[in-house]
Amino acid sequence: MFEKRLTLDAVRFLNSRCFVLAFHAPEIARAARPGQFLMLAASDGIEPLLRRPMAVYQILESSGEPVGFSVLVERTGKGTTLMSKMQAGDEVAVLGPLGSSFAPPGDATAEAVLVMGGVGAAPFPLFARALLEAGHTTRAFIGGRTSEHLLCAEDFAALGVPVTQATDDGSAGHHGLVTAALTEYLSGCDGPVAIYSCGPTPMMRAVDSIASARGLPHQVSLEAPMACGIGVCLSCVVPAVDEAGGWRYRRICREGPVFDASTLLWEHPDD
Amino acid sequence: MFEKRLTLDAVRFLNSRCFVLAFHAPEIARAARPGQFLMLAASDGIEPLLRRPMAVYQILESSGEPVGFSVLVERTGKGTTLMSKMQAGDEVAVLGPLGSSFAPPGDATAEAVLVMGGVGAAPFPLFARALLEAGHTTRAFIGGRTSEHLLCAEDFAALGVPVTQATDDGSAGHHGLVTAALTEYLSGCDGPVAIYSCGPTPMMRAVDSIASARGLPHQVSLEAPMACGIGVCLSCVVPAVDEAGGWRYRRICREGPVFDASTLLWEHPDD
Amino acid sequence: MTERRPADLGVDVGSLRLKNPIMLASGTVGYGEEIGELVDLSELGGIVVKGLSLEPVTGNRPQRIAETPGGMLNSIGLQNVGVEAFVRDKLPNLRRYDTRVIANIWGKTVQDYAAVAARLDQAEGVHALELNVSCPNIKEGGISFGTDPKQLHEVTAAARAATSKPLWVKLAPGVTDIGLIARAAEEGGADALSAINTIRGMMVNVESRAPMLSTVFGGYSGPGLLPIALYLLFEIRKATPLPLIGIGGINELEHVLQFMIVGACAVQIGTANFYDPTFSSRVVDELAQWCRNHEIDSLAELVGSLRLPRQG
Amino acid sequence: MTERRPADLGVDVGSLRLKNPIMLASGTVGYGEEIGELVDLSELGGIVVKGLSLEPVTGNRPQRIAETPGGMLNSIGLQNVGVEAFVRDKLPNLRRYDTRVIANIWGKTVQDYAAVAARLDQAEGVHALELNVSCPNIKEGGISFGTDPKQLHEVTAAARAATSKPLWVKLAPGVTDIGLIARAAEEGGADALSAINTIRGMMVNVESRAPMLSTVFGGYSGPGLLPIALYLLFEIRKATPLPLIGIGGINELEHVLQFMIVGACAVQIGTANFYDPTFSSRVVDELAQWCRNHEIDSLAELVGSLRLPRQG
Ligand SMILES: Cc1cc2nc3c(=O)[nH]c(=O)nc-3n(C[C@H](O)[C@H](O)[C@H](O)COP(=O)(O)OP(=O)(O)OC[C@H]3O[C@@H](n4cnc5c(N)ncnc54)[C@H](O)[C@@H]3O)c2cc1C
Ligand SMILES: Cc1cc2nc3c(=O)[nH]c(=O)nc-3n(C[C@H](O)[C@H](O)[C@H](O)COP(=O)(O)OP(=O)(O)OC[C@H]3O[C@@H](n4cnc5c(N)ncnc54)[C@H](O)[C@@H]3O)c2cc1C
Ligand SMILES: Cc1cc2nc3c(=O)[nH]c(=O)nc-3n(C[C@H](O)[C@H](O)[C@H](O)COP(=O)(O)O)c2cc1C
Ligand SMILES: Cc1cc2nc3c(=O)[nH]c(=O)nc-3n(C[C@H](O)[C@H](O)[C@H](O)COP(=O)(O)O)c2cc1C
Ligand code: FES
Ligand code: FES
Repeated sequence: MFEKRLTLDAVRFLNSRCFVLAFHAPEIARAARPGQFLMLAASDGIEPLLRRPMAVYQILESSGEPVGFSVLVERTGKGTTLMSKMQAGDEVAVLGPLGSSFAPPGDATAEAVLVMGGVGAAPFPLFARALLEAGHTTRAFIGGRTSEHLLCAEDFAALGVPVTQATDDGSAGHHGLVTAALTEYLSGCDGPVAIYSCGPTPMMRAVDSIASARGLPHQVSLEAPMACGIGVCLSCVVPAVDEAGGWRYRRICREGPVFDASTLLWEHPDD
Repeated sequence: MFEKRLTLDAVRFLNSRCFVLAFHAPEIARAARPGQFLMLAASDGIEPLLRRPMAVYQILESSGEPVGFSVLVERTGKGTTLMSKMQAGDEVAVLGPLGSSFAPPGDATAEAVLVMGGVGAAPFPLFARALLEAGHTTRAFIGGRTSEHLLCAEDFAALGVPVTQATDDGSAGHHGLVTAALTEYLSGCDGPVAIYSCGPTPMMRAVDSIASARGLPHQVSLEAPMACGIGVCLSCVVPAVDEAGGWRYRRICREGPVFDASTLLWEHPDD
Repeated sequence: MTERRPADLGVDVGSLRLKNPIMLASGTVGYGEEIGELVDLSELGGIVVKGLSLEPVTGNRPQRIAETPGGMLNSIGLQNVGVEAFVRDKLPNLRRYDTRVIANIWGKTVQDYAAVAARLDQAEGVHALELNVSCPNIKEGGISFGTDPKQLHEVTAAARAATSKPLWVKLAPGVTDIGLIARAAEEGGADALSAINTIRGMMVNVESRAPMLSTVFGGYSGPGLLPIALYLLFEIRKATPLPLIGIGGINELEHVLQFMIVGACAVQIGTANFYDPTFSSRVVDELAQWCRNHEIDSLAELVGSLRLPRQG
Repeated sequence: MTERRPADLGVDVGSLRLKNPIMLASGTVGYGEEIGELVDLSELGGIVVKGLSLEPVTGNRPQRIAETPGGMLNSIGLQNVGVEAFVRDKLPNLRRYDTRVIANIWGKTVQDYAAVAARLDQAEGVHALELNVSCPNIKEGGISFGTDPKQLHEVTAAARAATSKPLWVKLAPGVTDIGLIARAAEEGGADALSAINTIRGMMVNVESRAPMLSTVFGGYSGPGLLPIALYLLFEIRKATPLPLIGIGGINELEHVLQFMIVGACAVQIGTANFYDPTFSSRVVDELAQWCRNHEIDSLAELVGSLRLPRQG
């Protein structure tokens, strides 16, 4: 992990809410694994105070060497609004790469099915590249509230990864939940499949029901408000099973953000 | 007084510490009088929280009509450092014009002698223009720590106002205090003279001793930390004589910043 | 956004109806003269004037303010024109507005409070009194009225006896148990509680090694106070059923809503008047818009609607 | 700037010498593992580890933090590995650094505190204990140890009896008279006082109308706390001659200097470790530079050098 003041190289808007910030940072680029994240400062001052966690979206290369990275940000609140006003040349404090990463399927012949909702798509194009390099057939299911919330379809297309899209309002792709499309697809599958998901919690839970019902391995990338991003504040915890058969809190920033879904307790054990 | 979000028209650096911010604002430009000030926000957020008081430096005209104004800022702390990074096109919250203004000499034949230190020069070029229009011979004494701290000499030159400069370190003009040059000049004066000063408090006090000793009218422009700039917080007070022969606090932002120096108590009455 | 009739922003602070919950806090708007040039006071729920005492008060010597990260300190020293000059010179102007005028009052003894309250009881155009109890009781060893339940009860009861107008008591933070203090004010006869006044703070000039304020420490106000004020309001809400007025750090609509959800029927804007002087009138419009968007017909639906988590 | 020998940044907290006054505050750096990847702990005066209890503690359910204007709230619930696991698994790594390791400890009863202190008295590489007294005493109706002079005296004395290591007591704000509390800790046998812990705060999600924290309110920390902490340190300085450690909102060299001028011989950096994780090591260099520029040979010249204004 590196703590750096980086100069913002480029800003690219995907739509009115989502944009990509690209940084030159060879050390971070070399170290980053798919699914990891960074803590980005939204301002140099005290408002907002805390840095914002953002998944590594792209690793940028020059002559085949990793030289930088980008993040894909959705404007939702104070910090991301300030980020949306950043311009090339601005300095941004960045800490990363942080946390765990997606692991390719244990079964070398397994198909990887990536299920994502909204900006939860951000880590998947990079992971898809790694999956393809490792020889896994890969497929993407992208959900969003409206067509504006469908992200990364072009990235998958460029990689040759087949994409199924669904929107809540039917403005693009299937009308309905992406999990419906997933269920339908899995019903027609014979071979080994490994599932990966990132998005709103209800979506990930639904994906996990589907995966469990079929006995498929499932890795999820979780979100929580984070103060430090490195494991020292204990703010970002999620209940998970422990070795002794009980449960314990795990830190999303350190043991996660990517977890084997079977280790998580979707219901809090105190409920 | 107007509360506006203005678009910054232009930024011009005079030296490494001082710069001019120019705004298009016809209403403020029409209303502003020499010696008045504005409260400028250094940021849209909460750090720094309070706006910064700045004298009206220039009234900008187009086809002879007032259409805007500028302020001359010296970078000294947090707020002015942020201001030094502002760029044309930025939006800045501005409240003004505020406070009292310099009054031309009561005696129509009097010569006006303007004594200024550092960025205390800012209000004087505008006032000099008004004095010249009213037919007063006008002369400027500019003091500063180093040549970098001598401001507005070109403005006076452009108006044809004779300038005497002095620096503490001798890097430009007389070596020593501007008040020494002032004393020397006044010793050779016969006709009626009115003194105006703005700068560090010790300078203004020294000027006041010189003016009082000679029985010359003296107007000063004071500074104090200000929260509101409009008279409601009572933070910016200075002790002054009152009608009953005692003393009372006067608000620098409302009854000032320009005061008849004879009404001020340079020593706090409680000391 | 559907086109609906404008939301009714009226709220009741006990028997006193405000046209909307947005008031200007004492000490941050003088007597309404200067701020009236920037904000139409008739658009606001009310204005609380600078703390009035029996006699005019000179106040502390400068330096009276200092900036802090996300806030400011003040030690104005309760400079004011005195209650007589207020009634004579300032109140006539305030009567021109269609808004509620609340007189913030203070004293150095219980008798002072009672005397000021009695004087204002007669004053036309003063709709309520707000006791600032963050001042030392010089007869009781200089302990602040607001930190001692017994003294607070006494001063509230004395003011209560002196006026039939609505009586608000403005609580000070910096006490171990604010609920105890709130109940003392209630039992003393308060009609509503305002919370909170400034909390004590200090800053030092590292070059001169002197405190930034002439009085060493002063009252901390502004955005940094917000979470403290919300918490104290929550504690006060648990302690008493009195109507509450939320104060502390408000500079966004969301802050107004937070105070109301926790239990305030109205709020006061303080320090924001300095750095964003038209915020108060803007937030009235924003509140109306928010209510329309959320299909809220009356703000009473909002007040105290906090959803507490299940225990666990 | 003249070329001079480097300033000596060493300071004494009672009998414990620190190589410089910059420490990392409890709860913001875990047990030094992760932060050690970013900051060379040997460059710092010390590290205070996350509050330890007799048994491991799970902590509160999420959501555990919320941002505030210029600060944050936390309600971690004192999650920790317990004192045994600390000594076994965490301390060996900390012993590798040439710095002071301070164990922050807490309990639900006086006996808990004493037991943890006794266990750590034996632990090699723990240079001092810091009592976190911002926790409810479950045997005394849940009143926080830090708000009641009697209980504070008792818990301090119990810990004092259990260890011969330097004993620091970390005071909680939110009390009417911090001087009283400080003296109780002194009389209980504290060697130094740390001030301050977080102050209570609350924030509400206006859409869900629920508190942002699962525990409704939590501890407020960060820049907004600075002026409050400086003021309380000033009051504590007046109340007791004990060495003081300043904590609260520090994120600039100037804040460190302010605390020292008011009377702290050392400081702790808390929340800044989250949003500016290398600040602590940077500020050591800045402090050295400042001392050189100001021709200060020993920080003792700075500590308590506050220049109070003449009375008037
Ligand atoms: C591991 C991880 C990876 C993420 N990757 C991305 C990404 O690639 N692209 C992207 O757009 N977003 C991503 N997010 C979510 C992103 O961090 C939040 O949208 C962002 O913090 C919101 O900040 P704000 O100031 O705009 O919102 P506000 O609502 O103003 O934030 C208030 C506070 O809540 C926190 N917060 C609010 N929403 C979230 C959230 N969903 N997750 C965590 N903290 C939150 C903020 O960090 C802040 O502390 C990720 C979150 C995590 C935990
Ligand atoms: C009526 C008036 C007119 C002024 N005109 C000019 C001008 O034309 N050009 C110019 O460069 N400066 C002018 N000043 C001074 C200017 O306001 C301060 O330099 C500025 O506020 C410093 O802000 P800062 O954040 O950079 O400094 P900081 O030291 O970080 O400010 C901390 C706090 O102290 C206040 N403060 C610090 N120095 C002063 C000061 N000298 N006067 C008032 N408040 C101060 C700040 O406003 C702020 O609240 C004027 C001041 C007044 C009162
Ligand atoms: C400069 C200043 C003067 C104040 N004067 C008074 C006063 O006279 N009486 C009073 O009850 N409160 C006074 N207050 C406190 C405010 O009314 C308010 O309670 C406090 O500032 C917190 O709100 P805020 O954070 O919105 O400013 C004053 C506050 C400031 C900043
Ligand atoms: C997330 C978090 C956890 C904390 N945990 C502890 C703790 O276990 N023991 C303790 O004494 N203080 C704890 N504190 C308080 C800090 O040590 C410090 O006193 C406080 O945050 C004020 O300093 P700051 O503003 O620099 O953060 C914690 C603070 C935070 C933000
Ligand atoms: S964000 Fe601090 S422990 Fe995870
Ligand atoms: S700055 Fe508020 S009264 Fe002058």
